[in-house]
Amino acid sequence: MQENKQANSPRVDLRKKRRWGESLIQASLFLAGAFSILTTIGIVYELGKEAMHFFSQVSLWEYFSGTKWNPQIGQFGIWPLLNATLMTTLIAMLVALPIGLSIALYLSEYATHKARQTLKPILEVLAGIPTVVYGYFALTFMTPLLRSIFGANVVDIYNTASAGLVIGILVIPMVSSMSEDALSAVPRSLREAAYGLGATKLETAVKVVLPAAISGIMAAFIVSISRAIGETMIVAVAAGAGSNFTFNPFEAAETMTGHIVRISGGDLSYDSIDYNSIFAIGLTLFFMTLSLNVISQRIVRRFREVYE
Amino acid sequence: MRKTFEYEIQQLKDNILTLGSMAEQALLDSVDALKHRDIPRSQEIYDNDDLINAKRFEVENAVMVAIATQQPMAHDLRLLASILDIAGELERMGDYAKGIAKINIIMGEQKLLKPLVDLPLMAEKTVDMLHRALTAFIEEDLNAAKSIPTEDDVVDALYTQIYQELITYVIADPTGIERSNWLLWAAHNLERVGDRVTNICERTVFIATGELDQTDTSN
Amino acid sequence: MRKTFEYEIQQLKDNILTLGSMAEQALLDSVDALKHRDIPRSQEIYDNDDLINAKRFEVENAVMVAIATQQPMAHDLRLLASILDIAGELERMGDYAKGIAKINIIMGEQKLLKPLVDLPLMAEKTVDMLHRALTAFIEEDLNAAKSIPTEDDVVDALYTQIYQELITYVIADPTGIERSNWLLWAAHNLERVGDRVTNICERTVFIATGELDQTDTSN
Amino acid sequence: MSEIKKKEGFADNLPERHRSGQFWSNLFRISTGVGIVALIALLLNITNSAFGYVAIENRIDPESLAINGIPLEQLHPIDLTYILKQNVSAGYFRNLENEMPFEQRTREEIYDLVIERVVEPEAASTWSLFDSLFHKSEIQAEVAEKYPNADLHFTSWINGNFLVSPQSANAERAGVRTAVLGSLWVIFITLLFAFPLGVGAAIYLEEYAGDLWINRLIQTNINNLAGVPSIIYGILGLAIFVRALEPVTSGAFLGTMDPTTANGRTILSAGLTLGLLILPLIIINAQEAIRAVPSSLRQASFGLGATKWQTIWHHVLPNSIPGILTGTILAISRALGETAPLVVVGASTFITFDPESPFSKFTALPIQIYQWTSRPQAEFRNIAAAAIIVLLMILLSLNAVAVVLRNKYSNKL
Amino acid sequence: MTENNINSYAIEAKDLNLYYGETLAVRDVNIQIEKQKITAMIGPSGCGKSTVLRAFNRMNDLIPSAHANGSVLYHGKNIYEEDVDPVEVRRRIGMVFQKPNPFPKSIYDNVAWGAQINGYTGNMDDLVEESLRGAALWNEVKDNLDKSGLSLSGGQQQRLCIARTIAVKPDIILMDEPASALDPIATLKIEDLMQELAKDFTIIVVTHNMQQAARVSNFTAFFNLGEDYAGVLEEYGVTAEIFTNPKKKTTEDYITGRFG
Amino acid sequence: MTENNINSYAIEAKDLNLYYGETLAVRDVNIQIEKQKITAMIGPSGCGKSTVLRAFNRMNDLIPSAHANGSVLYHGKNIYEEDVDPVEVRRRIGMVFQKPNPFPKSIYDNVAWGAQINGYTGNMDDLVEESLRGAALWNEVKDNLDKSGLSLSGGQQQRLCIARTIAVKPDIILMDEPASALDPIATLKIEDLMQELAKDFTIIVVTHNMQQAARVSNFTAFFNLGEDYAGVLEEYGVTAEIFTNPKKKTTEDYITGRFG
Ligand SMILES: Nc1ncnc2c1ncn2[C@@H]1O[C@H](COP(=O)(O)OP(=O)(O)OP(=O)(O)O)[C@@H](O)[C@H]1O
Ligand SMILES: Nc1ncnc2c1ncn2[C@@H]1O[C@H](COP(=O)(O)OP(=O)(O)OP(=O)(O)O)[C@@H](O)[C@H]1O
Ligand SMILES: [Mg+2]
Ligand SMILES: [Mg+2]
Ligand SMILES: O=P([O-])([O-])[O-]
Repeated sequence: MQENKQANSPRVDLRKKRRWGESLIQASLFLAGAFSILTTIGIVYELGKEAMHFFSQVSLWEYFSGTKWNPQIGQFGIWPLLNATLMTTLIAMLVALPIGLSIALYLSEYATHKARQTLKPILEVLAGIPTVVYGYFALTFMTPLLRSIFGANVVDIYNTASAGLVIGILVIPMVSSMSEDALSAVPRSLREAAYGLGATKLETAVKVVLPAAISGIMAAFIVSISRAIGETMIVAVAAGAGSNFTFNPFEAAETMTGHIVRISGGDLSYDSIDYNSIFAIGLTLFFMTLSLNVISQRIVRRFREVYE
Repeated sequence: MRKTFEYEIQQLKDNILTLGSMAEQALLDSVDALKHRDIPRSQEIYDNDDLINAKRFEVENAVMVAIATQQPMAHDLRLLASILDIAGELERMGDYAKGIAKINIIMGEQKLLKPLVDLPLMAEKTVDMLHRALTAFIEEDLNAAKSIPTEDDVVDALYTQIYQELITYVIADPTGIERSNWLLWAAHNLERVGDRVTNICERTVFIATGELDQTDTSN
Repeated sequence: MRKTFEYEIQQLKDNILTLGSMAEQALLDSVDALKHRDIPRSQEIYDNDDLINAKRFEVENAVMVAIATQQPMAHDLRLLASILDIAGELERMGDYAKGIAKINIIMGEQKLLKPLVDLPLMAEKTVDMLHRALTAFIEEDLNAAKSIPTEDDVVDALYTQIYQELITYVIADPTGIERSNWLLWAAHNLERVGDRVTNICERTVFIATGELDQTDTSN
Repeated sequence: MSEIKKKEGFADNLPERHRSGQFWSNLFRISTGVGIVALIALLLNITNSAFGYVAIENRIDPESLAINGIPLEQLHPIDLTYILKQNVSAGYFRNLENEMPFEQRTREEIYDLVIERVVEPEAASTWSLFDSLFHKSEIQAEVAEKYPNADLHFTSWINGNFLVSPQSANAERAGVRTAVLGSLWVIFITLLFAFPLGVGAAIYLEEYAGDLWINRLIQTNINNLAGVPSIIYGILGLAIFVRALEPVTSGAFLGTMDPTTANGRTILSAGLTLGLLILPLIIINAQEAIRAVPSSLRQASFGLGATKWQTIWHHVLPNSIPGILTGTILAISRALGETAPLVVVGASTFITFDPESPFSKFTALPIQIYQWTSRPQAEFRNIAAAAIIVLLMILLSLNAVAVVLRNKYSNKL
Repeated sequence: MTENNINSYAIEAKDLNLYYGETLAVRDVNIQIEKQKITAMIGPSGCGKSTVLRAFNRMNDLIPSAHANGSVLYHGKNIYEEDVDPVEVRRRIGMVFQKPNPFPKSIYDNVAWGAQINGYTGNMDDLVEESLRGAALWNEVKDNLDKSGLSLSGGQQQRLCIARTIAVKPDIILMDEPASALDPIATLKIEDLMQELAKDFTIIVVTHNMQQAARVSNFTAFFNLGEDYAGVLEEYGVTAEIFTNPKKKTTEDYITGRFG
Repeated sequence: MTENNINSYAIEAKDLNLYYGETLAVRDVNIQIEKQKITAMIGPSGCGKSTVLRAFNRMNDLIPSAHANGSVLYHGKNIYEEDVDPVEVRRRIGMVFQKPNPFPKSIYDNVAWGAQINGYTGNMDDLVEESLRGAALWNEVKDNLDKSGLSLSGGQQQRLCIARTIAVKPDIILMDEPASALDPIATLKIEDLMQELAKDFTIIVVTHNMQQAARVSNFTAFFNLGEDYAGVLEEYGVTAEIFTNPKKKTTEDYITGRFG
């Protein structure tokens, strides 16, 4: 260890060296990180600006209390659109939450390793299919199916039930995979503890693992709701065009997202109130989903704190 | 904390006390039997030394188990090492008692050279010291442990007195030499008990302080 | 594996050997000095006993450190406990040598009762036994450790011979009683060395087998 | 365990517990089945529409166009040109001639023109794959009755022509060429924009960001952006890239404005919009990949006297790159399937020429699908299904790459 | 007579072979565990201590590839027979794990849950108190029974897990390195507790820590890797004996750290 | 004279206070580490052993909230002075961690990398061999230098980490519970290795395992939690002394397991 002896010499230089490269890299990385803030500012600013134009012509009160949305005749009540959105979302959740959670429980607690290995990718495929395909599916499969069950005179060609059901199918993988993640994050040791006390599989799964993962699952639910609210193409294809304030799921009704797509898909002129209205709806949508996401993130963070 | 270990140590201390009282009893009895020329009693003492040996072995074994299983350190370790040592000392004291008993047996029909007065005194003194030394050990009484060895002078003085007296006897009647030697021997054994009490006290100091400063116990 | 510990044990064994040869030397020298009535040499031996005590204390300390830091078990533990014991025995042998040296000093100008013949023989025999016992200990030679104690009979026989001889002298001349006692004392010390060699051998057997079966060493 | 005495103080409730366990486990299994069935239904539904019988009616019977008994398929280009000239308007013929003189065109090209412009085959009716397979005779009867002039063909709507043909107003001749190219162009722009920015941001957040308000803000912000509905990004893209940055996105600032576009509704705008959309996904995935690199590795590196960037460059990035790539690919497949933002940003629905630069007008596969789906004519449903299959194939292969990467990744650390 | 014979050991393995898939993990274990004593299982890593321990309450069933061959007699019944319900076995042979794993429930519920699902019919509050006292935790938590079990320190969590286990009143408690995730102080507390528990329960404990085995157990089983990399029971006996005077050279080498 | 004085200790802490954010984690440490000796730091969990250890090569810098007050003298220079480059410090004061953490590179690259980035100019093959020999790993890996470091067993991985550390030729090697993730056999190997290394390097090792501290170290520093929950250096001295005859009651209580 000749060199070592040298290093022991009193002439040890610990002084700082300036590393310009490092600083430069750090600065550019910071800018990359900060860029996303611009996006948010962009969203809020642009949506806000145009929405301001809109609200300079339509009062907030009218917007939030009106039950008619007919831009041609100057009726701008959000309720028909909002109602359709909530209806599709509700239907979707009725499908997705129980099924998604059941799948998650099955995969994480019951399935053999092999079954899990095959089923998970299949569900992931389901999640990876573009929503426009689901729209197609709703229109060409779900609607005819509903019509053949309930009768063609009961079920419109475009209806919220069909769109809602298919949105449900769309978010099943989301619910199941996030829930399964939450369930799998529950340490194996907890299951062993339950079995060690003489619990059966169901008791272990439902009374120990599920409660332990409950916040993760709640987060999954909320994110799915947010996703269903923001879902566009399925409703654009299958729910119908034209606002309709109805609680009948078999009638056509336009959702907020559907409306935005339809309006902007045409050749709209940039300074019309139609054009501005999509920003107002967008802003509403943005805040709805944002608050749901914030809540779910809170929950997830708490969940992580428990197990990490 | 460490309940088992505490319990084991308590057991060991109890065993030391038992061993100690066995030795004490053997010493007092052996001198008494000699005094009264009670040979069957001496034979009994002689035979019973095996019990003391066994007890010492038992203690030693328990210490080994405690070391192997409890990984003692510091004070605990000093205590265990000292118990090992003290058990040895006590066993050795048992040997002295056995030696005295053997003298009585060997003497057989012969009379005592002189009636025993100082020898029982000496026995009482040493046994008393031993008893207090063991108490000091159990209680880790540093003061007692330091003061008891100073009393050894009394024992030594008694021994010298017996020695001088016996020599006078022998010079007066050389044929008593053998009987004189026997008594001398018994006295010497008791004197050695005194030395060993000193050792026990040193160990007690060592346990408490970690310092072993040995007084000279050779002869 | 456990290099430090192996090293520490080696050190301890070396120290036991050193302590052993110190004791051996002291024993041989003390008898030789007595034989030649070389009082200054005896004084030196007397003083040097402190070195033996110190060495014993050093070994004892090292054993304690080894136990505290190395958590020995099984064979290792038996070895360490035995080292503790053997160091005590060797120190005690040093005391015997010191005792013999002291006799020479106390005798002062007085002549030996008789020229020493058997006593040096006895010294040589016991030291030889001791030496072999220590070798057996270091090498864990079970056979040697079992056979050496049987030789103690030789030592005992020599002792009896000396004892008888001295008694004859005293009966012939009672004033020689004191000088007889001195030599008797020296012989007795050597006889005790023999007993302690037996102890060492027992320990060696114990280390190897875990069985301590004690021969009777009392007297 | 009859030998063992019953547990004192505990009820003997085991059989009942086992029963309810069985019941629920069956329920969970059935639910999983429902999920799988939905997927199968979806795929079958598409397949069902992508293949099947078509009854074709021609305006002019090709056999009547035979010259001197030589059938149309074998005619010389000159004859074909002649037929064409006879049957279309003179203006249209001139147009074609101007585009490219007929002498320079290949025989196939002219033949196609003849079929398209003269024969004008049209699907009178189409049948699904199931009907075609299981109700063949009924279909034949129906055709014979309703469309006596029609030919009944079993057609795969997805075929070579479909892949290489541009968009067309006629379902039989329409293809996905322009849409696929458009999608690729858009994705290329998206990737160019989002990948470096996303990975950079991820590195910053994971390796450099201290616990400062600004960094927390960035992180929360990114998490929230990931949950913003895609249509909002469309609106943002519309406002920013299409309108505010029109001079840039239209290419006007380079003076290389595509003659076919006069505004910002270009590939560039679409790419950037989708870039914004998947940026949070890329960041979050990359962050996860970077976080998966054990901190012990960083400590080891620092402990050896490495600088921060040395640590990142030599250890963090090499060990997280497969994860980053996997995440990126998944984000890309998300972008490939996105429809709503493109609609809002202003994808053109009818483009017959290949995109040539970032400043071209564009369409994309999902747009095409959407557009065809919303056509009333049945045969557009068929080509929509075919286009869906193309799209799914692309996505599937991307996913396969991702899976391979992920497996390699999970083996390593 | 037979009755007596059957009940003379807490549990007994006969020619037990344990496999993971095709690989033999542990070969031919024959061991008889004394009632109301602490038996420690020690041995080098991977020699199959955990595998054997978990074979005692069919916990290995949870690993799909694991299977057993031979018998484990509990109250004279081979728990690997067809008609034995593993759930039933586990409620009588409890388990405490390496890492403290309380349920993310309140302290009270942690203790009560096992008893509840097993159909406990008595007063639950009493049971919870009794179990927490039994686990030497009552005094520390009695004012906070509704706090989450996760809010406790590692050592307390482990005692909570023990309380939860004794609440279902098992005969035998299996412990797999119950203190290896704890600091020395908490470890000693658990060790003391084990000795208390041994008054009522039979305890089998796997430990990596020889000293711990030496400290707490009455009997020690030393497992070792055989030549074919399957674990074997090398030596089994009274702890004091094993640690001061083991019969086999390998045992001695292992406990004195002269292995390999 | 001063020269001599400066170099008399390997490293020295003076009135060192260590904080995480506002909380004082360790109070007023004064300690002088002897050169080419093994110094062990022991103490109850959370008493700040790791914090102090990491203060010795400014590894705490990587924790944003951590900061130090007081001085750590290395070659007479306070490494917490403004103009000191922590990267420079860490090149001279290496570190080995609790969990073996080889880079997912070949064995060769694991050892070579640190030297490389530090601009080593000599023959790399020789350095790698020398370092692996120094870490008692050469014989086991010499035929597989291009195998991944991760393919080694835990104990081998830890020795690889040691090899990697000594390849950059530090003065001091800090080890934070280097064997706590290893089985007893591997642990003993590492302990033996540490003793070998102490011939060339100064070693400071944090360990939870008192026995380990007792076994391997020359000096022992006992840390304890003060009344205000900040760690303090309770006793520091020669190991044999600390374990057979500690000065303070708390030390004794701790090492004999009578704490708390
Ligand atoms: N789930 C499993 N699948 C396959 N093999 C396994 C599994 N669990 C353990 N093994 C193997 O069985 C053998 C015994 O493992 P086991 O965990 O019982 O050892 P152990 O003695 O408890 O070790 P440790 O002291 O490390 O806990 C090992 O070779 C291990 O690799
Ligand atoms: N990154 C951190 N942030 C805040 N506090 C910390 C951090 N790391 C440690 N602490 C606190 O500082 C104190 C000392 O921690 P440290 O890890 O140094 O203890 P330790 O003695 O090494 O404990 P252990 O034996 O458990 O490793 C503890 O109270 C701990 O909670
Ligand atoms: Mg295990
Ligand atoms: Mg630490
Ligand atoms: O036994 P001792 O000879 O030393 O009295």
